[in-house]
Amino acid sequence: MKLIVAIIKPHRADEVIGALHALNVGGITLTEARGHGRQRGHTEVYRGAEYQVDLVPKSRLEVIVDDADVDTVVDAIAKAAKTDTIGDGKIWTVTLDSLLRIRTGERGSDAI
Amino acid sequence: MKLIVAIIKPHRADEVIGALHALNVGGITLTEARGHGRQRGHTEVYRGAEYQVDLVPKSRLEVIVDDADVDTVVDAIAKAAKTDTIGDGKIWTVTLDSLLRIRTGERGSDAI
Amino acid sequence: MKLIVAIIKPHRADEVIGALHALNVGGITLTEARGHGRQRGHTEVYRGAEYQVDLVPKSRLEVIVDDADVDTVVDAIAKAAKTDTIGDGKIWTVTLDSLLRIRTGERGSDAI
Amino acid sequence: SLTGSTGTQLTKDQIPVTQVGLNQLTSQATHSEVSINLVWLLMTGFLVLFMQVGFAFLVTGLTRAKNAGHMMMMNIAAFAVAFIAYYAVGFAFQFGGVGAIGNLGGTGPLSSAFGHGNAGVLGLHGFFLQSGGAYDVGVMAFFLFQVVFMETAGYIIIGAIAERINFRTFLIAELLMGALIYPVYGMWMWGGGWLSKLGVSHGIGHGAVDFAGSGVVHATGGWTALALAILLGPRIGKYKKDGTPRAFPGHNLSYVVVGTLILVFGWMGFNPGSTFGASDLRIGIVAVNTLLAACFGFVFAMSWTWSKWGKPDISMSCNGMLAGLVAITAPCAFVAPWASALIGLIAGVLVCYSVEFFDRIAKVDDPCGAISVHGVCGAWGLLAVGLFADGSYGNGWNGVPGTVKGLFYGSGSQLTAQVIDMAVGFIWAFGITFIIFSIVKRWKPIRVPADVELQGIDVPEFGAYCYPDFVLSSETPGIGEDYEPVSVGGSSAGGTERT
Amino acid sequence: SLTGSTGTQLTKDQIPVTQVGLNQLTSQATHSEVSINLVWLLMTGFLVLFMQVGFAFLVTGLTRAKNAGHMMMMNIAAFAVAFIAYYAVGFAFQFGGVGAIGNLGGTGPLSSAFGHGNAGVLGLHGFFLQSGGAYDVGVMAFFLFQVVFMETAGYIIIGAIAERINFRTFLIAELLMGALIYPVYGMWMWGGGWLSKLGVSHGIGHGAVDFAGSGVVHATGGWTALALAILLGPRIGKYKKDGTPRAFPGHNLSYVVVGTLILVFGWMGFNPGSTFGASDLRIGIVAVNTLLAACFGFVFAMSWTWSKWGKPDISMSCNGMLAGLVAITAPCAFVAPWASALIGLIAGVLVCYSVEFFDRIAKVDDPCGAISVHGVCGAWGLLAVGLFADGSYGNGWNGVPGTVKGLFYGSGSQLTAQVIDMAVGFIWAFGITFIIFSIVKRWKPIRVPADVELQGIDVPEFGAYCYPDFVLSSETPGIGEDYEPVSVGGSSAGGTERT
Amino acid sequence: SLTGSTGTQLTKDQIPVTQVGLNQLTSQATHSEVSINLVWLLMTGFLVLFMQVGFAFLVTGLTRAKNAGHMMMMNIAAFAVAFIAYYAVGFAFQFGGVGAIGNLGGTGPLSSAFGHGNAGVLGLHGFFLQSGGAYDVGVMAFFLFQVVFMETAGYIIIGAIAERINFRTFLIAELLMGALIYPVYGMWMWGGGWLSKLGVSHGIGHGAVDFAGSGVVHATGGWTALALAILLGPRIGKYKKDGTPRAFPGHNLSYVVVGTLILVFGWMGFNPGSTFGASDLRIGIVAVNTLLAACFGFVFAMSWTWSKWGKPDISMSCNGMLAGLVAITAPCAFVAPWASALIGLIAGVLVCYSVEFFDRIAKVDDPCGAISVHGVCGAWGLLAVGLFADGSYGNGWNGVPGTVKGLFYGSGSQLTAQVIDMAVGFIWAFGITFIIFSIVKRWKPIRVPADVELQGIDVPEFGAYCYPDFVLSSETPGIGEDYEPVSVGGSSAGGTERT
Ligand SMILES: Nc1ncnc2c1ncn2[C@@H]1O[C@H](COP(=O)(O)OP(=O)(O)O)[C@@H](O)[C@H]1O
Ligand SMILES: Nc1ncnc2c1ncn2[C@@H]1O[C@H](COP(=O)(O)OP(=O)(O)O)[C@@H](O)[C@H]1O
Ligand SMILES: Nc1ncnc2c1ncn2[C@@H]1O[C@H](COP(=O)(O)OP(=O)(O)O)[C@@H](O)[C@H]1O
Repeated sequence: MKLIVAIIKPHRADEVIGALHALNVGGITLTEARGHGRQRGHTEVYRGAEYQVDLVPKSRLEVIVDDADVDTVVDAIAKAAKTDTIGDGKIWTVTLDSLLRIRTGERGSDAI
Repeated sequence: MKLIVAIIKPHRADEVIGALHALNVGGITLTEARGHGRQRGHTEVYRGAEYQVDLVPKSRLEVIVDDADVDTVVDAIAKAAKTDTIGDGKIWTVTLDSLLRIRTGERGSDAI
Repeated sequence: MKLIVAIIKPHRADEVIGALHALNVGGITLTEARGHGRQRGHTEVYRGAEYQVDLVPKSRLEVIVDDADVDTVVDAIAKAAKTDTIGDGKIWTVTLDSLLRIRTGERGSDAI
Repeated sequence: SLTGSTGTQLTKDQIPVTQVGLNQLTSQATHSEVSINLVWLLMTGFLVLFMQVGFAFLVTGLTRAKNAGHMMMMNIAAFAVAFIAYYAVGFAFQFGGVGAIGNLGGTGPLSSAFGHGNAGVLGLHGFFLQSGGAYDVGVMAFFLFQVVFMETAGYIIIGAIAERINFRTFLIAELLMGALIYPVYGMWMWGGGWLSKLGVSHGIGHGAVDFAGSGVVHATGGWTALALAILLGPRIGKYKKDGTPRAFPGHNLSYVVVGTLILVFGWMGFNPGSTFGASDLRIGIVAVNTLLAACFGFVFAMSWTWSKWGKPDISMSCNGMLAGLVAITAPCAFVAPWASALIGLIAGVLVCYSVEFFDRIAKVDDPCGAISVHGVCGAWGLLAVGLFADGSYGNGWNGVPGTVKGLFYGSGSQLTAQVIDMAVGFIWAFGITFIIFSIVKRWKPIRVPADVELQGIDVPEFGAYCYPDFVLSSETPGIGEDYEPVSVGGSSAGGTERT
Repeated sequence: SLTGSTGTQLTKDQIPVTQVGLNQLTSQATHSEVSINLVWLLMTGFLVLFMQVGFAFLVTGLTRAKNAGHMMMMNIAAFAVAFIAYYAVGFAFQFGGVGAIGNLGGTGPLSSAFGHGNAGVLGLHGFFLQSGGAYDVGVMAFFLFQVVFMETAGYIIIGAIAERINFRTFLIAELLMGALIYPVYGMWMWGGGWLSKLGVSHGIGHGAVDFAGSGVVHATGGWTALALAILLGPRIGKYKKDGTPRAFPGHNLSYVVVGTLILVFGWMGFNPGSTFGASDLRIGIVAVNTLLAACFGFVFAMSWTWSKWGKPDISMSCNGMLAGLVAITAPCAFVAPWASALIGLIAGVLVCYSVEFFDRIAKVDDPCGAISVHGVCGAWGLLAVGLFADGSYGNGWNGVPGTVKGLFYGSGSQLTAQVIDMAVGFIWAFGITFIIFSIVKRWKPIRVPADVELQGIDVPEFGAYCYPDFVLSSETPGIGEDYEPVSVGGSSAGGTERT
Repeated sequence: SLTGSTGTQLTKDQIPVTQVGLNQLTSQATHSEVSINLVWLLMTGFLVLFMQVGFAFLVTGLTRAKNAGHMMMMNIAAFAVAFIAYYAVGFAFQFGGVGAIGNLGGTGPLSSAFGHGNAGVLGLHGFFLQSGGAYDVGVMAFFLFQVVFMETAGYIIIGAIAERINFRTFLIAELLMGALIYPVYGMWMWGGGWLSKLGVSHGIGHGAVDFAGSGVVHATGGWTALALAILLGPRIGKYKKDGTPRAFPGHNLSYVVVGTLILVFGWMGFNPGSTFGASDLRIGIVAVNTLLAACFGFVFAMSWTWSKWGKPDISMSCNGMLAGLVAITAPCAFVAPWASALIGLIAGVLVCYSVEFFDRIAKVDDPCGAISVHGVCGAWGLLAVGLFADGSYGNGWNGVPGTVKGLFYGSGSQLTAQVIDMAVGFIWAFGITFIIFSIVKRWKPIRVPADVELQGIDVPEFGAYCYPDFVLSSETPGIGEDYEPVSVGGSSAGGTERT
């Protein structure tokens, strides 16, 4: 089992989640985040004092999938999240040691 | 060392954290999230236009424990979070490569 | 590739992110969290009823780095986040299986 | 003349020194006096209308964010629904037989009531502002002023039934408040009913005296809220297994403070407006007395919470200010400034202990302290008239010659009248609400289902989050204190006390 | 006497029973009457000024958090910019030739207009409140009252152009509203212009009758908003590929409800104030009629959405209340309470169907329903005068003898005048705006760029987040419903419909 | 007559054409005039009371969410604490010897002051509204009007001491404002004191002229705030190591805009109310002048920030509007509309440069710009009287015959009086505050501890989060710009500049 974590632009969340529905994934967990990549933010002025706005809002998606589906899901997310502009985001995967579905007590792949 | 991540219903957070206190875990980190599992959301109507409410609020707990305690803690969380209704959530674990406590500089298991 | 996760005090976020800029890391993702360590919270009184305030606001930073840079970055974060008071936080690392930069499709270390 | 306005033709030309001339001048002077009173009555009425914004902010700020939409919808629906009920029947029941209103140029039409002379029980003119010639300038202005007082009683109950009542039951409660609960007791006190006539009929002081409505508006709202809160039961999780209350912090303290300050502003219409006209120069004293009681109530509650719990409690201090306002409402025209300060201070004391009483002992879950602020301190306001009225005002009140005097100024009987008023007000408001809603409760559930209450009522009942764009934090900061720490290895003792 | 005030010396001493004595008493009585009217005119004017707070809360609550700063800045900039435009030229165009205003002690100076007697087109006195002796007490008070009415028309358009117009274009729109769009039509209706003179010139009823501005203020604002909304086009993502509208829930329903309640309070200045004085005792009836229409409009919209969509929709119910207020604004002084209730109810019906019409059929994206609430229901308000005016008020209105009567009271011609007024109002407001901004559109973009709109307009246009300390949640809860589920393994069918 | 109101019996019957008849008519006319003035005085007083809601929204919106509870509690505590101090001693000090107030039917009792005739220093009647027969209708209404002016000065300081003062010190500051700082200077200006008598005693124009309080209220508040801000020192992190200021964006711009608009509404009571009655028809001009200055101040600040920093700054534009309001407060009754526009514009200029001055050069950390808006522009308001007063008003002001004229209308000496007033006002307000709080500072800390300031003051000082249900984002978006980027591998150069 793998945990896919995707950092995407907030206004692309609709499309990415739609794409994941199309793939009938087990579930989705979304957390609000802020971030920046190589390209640092810009400067704004508030009452005459300058301040750097580096961290821009991002959506952080977590999807647990079977090892077999990792690539399909990752590609689908990337395709839906792409806007060809700076800050489109990153997707990484981590191997899970165990998974438990609380309601039924199922474990491992059945719990996805 | 293992990182336990639990996605639970917000109104169960009280009980789950209480259960973790009972086990005297090293610490708890809680993040607000939204998510849905197999069972997709429902439709609401706003000024005549329908919209899908799929992502419902969830609490996302992270607890770092020694390998030995993983199962006890996971079971305790599951027991406290269970409401036998859809959306009770999921718990997964990931192996940590390193851990550092900032204040004291302790590393590894001592830093839990 | 490693994912560094750091839980730090919110008012230290400025310094920690500054330190990471100084190291020219690939990017930073920050999520708002609440947590407590060994030292449990304190009791407050609201309209005569006591309640425990255990979970205090924390900043949760995620930084993906090459294996070679892990220690430098972890130490830099710890140094910037340290206030020698309770709740300074923890830093842990996890190995990533894959990494993809959405905009360019780069994978692995190039995608950092 | 200007399009759109046909103001009476101003006497530009010379008026001859004749009886005809003098009559013209006299009628113009009287017309001016009625205009001044009308301006004062309507402007103060508008200020009371504006209090709904204060209540909306206050009660929504004192409850949790997941129910903010439900709280706000209740506040605006209360205004509309109770207004229509009062327009249809409530006003007629309350003022159907009140007769001419001096300051408003003698509105004759409201002149038929059930029950003879001094024991009027129910008005019978003015249904739908039509019957009995109610379509008249003076009556309309008077209706405007009285409807916003009734609305205030309607808003008060929202604080105590919050976060668990379902919308359908709430609408029934507001309809009853506008049509029955408020107007009937209101008739007995202000519509020429038997309570106000106690002085004339049984020689008990000036009869029940309530200048601006500590009893008629606030105690009525408070006791109705008490009945509903008891029938509804506490919110899920309010009381731990050992019976001690758990804190549910309000989601927006800036709403609470701003709501309180808006209510102070609105109260400047509530009390000074009750002279029905600016020709009664007492309005200055009434306004100052009102603010004095508010400030002393606030300062007591702030200091008391500061000393007792170590830190001044913002929401309790605001409740202290409101308690002072509620308590001074009945005596405001009859007492001196120093007495107003004292009345406000005592109200501050009462509200602090009353909130603790209902929370810990009576175990009635009142999220915003409405029962303590409006019920308990409303009753205290009535008592205060019977104690502190210093005889400087109220000549011929309720048809009884002489000014209104309290116990400290030599009139024990006035206190008796006030006590009777308090008792009757409680029995009526609490009783009728308890009876009606016990029946309703058997017929249909009056609470939202448990899962709806836990999840937040906004989406299930109205299909919309109140704050869709903000990330809300899960459960209240209070953490499951019910568990005794035991070392790792033993089987966990997680309680699953909550359904 | 007290420093800082030189009130006229009160006649302390005895006045002899002579013509001189009587003249002194007469002048003092007249002075008092002008004072009362001035107090009423200014106080109600201040209430209308306060409506900007209600509009600010309402429209900001109905739009998304990422644009809250932009919405709020538009509301306060509208006030300042339109005020200056109206002070410079607008007031002169509208009231340059209105002549003496009876209730305000006959302000003579505003006495020159373009176009002869009954076909006045444009006022020519009072530029910068200087020309033609406009620096006069009565004119100033009159200006204060009229400028806040114009401001209301300026606020109305913000609801329909929200979340996509750029600030520069918005400022142009407000300047035009204050200098041209509102004053010209306003002159025809209230400045002694040809529309109000239709009765005198062509014997069509009392000419166009609009007591407080359903047409002059609200319909003008609504139709201007319609033209701008069409030229702007819908927000990104508002219409799915299949043309059905997507919901963009407002970010703060407590703002929406509080904004609505503040507007109800402000409306108590809007309608009752339009008598220009308290000497006209009709103000009581006007106030009650206004609240009746508001409550019935709310109750209809609440019930209709409850039955049609299963749950009462909070924002639509608020729109119902506002629709009732807008509709009753023109007829409020001429109709009975029961008629006001009916007018409000019908307004509730109209607003519900109109929002659906513009959303689904006309596909004009109106985030706050401004076009439906103010345009459609403003027009309905004008019509209502021609139907329900019961002849109990308005003697000699617009220079035509006899009181104002509608169709149900035997005067078909009044309805004709109202229909003409509706048509002219639409053609003028919609037409001139559409023409001007079609030109502006060709010259410079009137919308913010796509990426700015997606990211939120606050930072790009004003350099500051509205809520920097709150974590905002990404896209609206509505999830990409355009995708049909297909089992895992097949290539994904992710749509990239959005640029 | 109606229960609850004993309005004077209206002269229904015929009045004979005799001296007795005429006397009755005269007394009724006088009574009506006093009623009208009382209505105007109280209603405008209530509007000024309502300004506390505007200040609460404004300053809380301009500071960070973690301190929102502290800001709101300071606003409501200021109201209660300063009120009690003023009720006890402040009112007596300020108006103890002011004598009869013409418009309010000659309130005789306030008639004893320390210091002879033209050099009164301190009033000595009216302590606790009891001594010297202060328990009188006119005095009470007058107290109501004056206490809300004092409160305004109390609110002003909150903006400059925000986010670092501890609650105990704050309460001391408010007590002093209500009991000493405001009343003493207020006595010199409005209580018949020596500053207002400069014209009579030393022939300097009409003595110090301040119609509604640019100096008495705003400059006093501003300079007190300056003294406190200096003693408190800047917030942690406000100034980088190189001394340049860091931006701490306000947490809620919608509060800032709504607060400003509420203050505009409240100001309609502040300036027009200062005639103490509607019998003085100048109130129309005062109201229009006030709005003109507000709009021009806003437009300047918006355009200036737009051109200088590339984007119109919402909070500075609001400060521009408030600057205009503060500046026009002193001259509003004495100047023409065009002059008001100019005064407002110049205030806009002053506030923009003053905020930069205090931020960058004087390095006084003023989170909401209170010192610039109220201190600097309050002083400018005083000056403006000495420049633009056009002699159309103010006959016999401060006992000096002839109307008030400024430099541009041929009276240099009035300007001298204004300059003296400015200087004395600064020395008094700044001086006494600085001295007292330097002592307090030595005795007890006046700031919250560093960790409390970093964590947010709400929980440590009041035990409750202001927004417990909302997830707040950590540190301000401004990221640690102090670090020079160096390539990976070198040891990090993280600064630990912050304690
Ligand atoms: N090395 C990294 N570690 C953690 N988060 C990162 C990293 N690089 C990027 N991110 C996250 O991804 C988001 C977008 O990445 P970014 O590098 O700006 O995209 P790109 O540069 O490819 O356009 C950032 O806002 C940040 O939240
Ligand atoms: N495959 C998954 N990947 C990520 N998160 C998931 C996944 N499945 C479930 N979740 C999270 O767990 C929560 C509850 O899961 P759900 O499947 O609805 O429980 P159940 O179906 O067992 O009742 C979801 O809201 C989501 O946040
Ligand atoms: N075992 C753990 N699992 C998850 N999060 C933890 C753990 N221990 C600490 N944390 C996080 O780190 C933060 C600070 O840790 P804490 O132990 O209080 O620091 P210290 O005790 O070293 O001063 C906590 O608020 C919590 O968010």
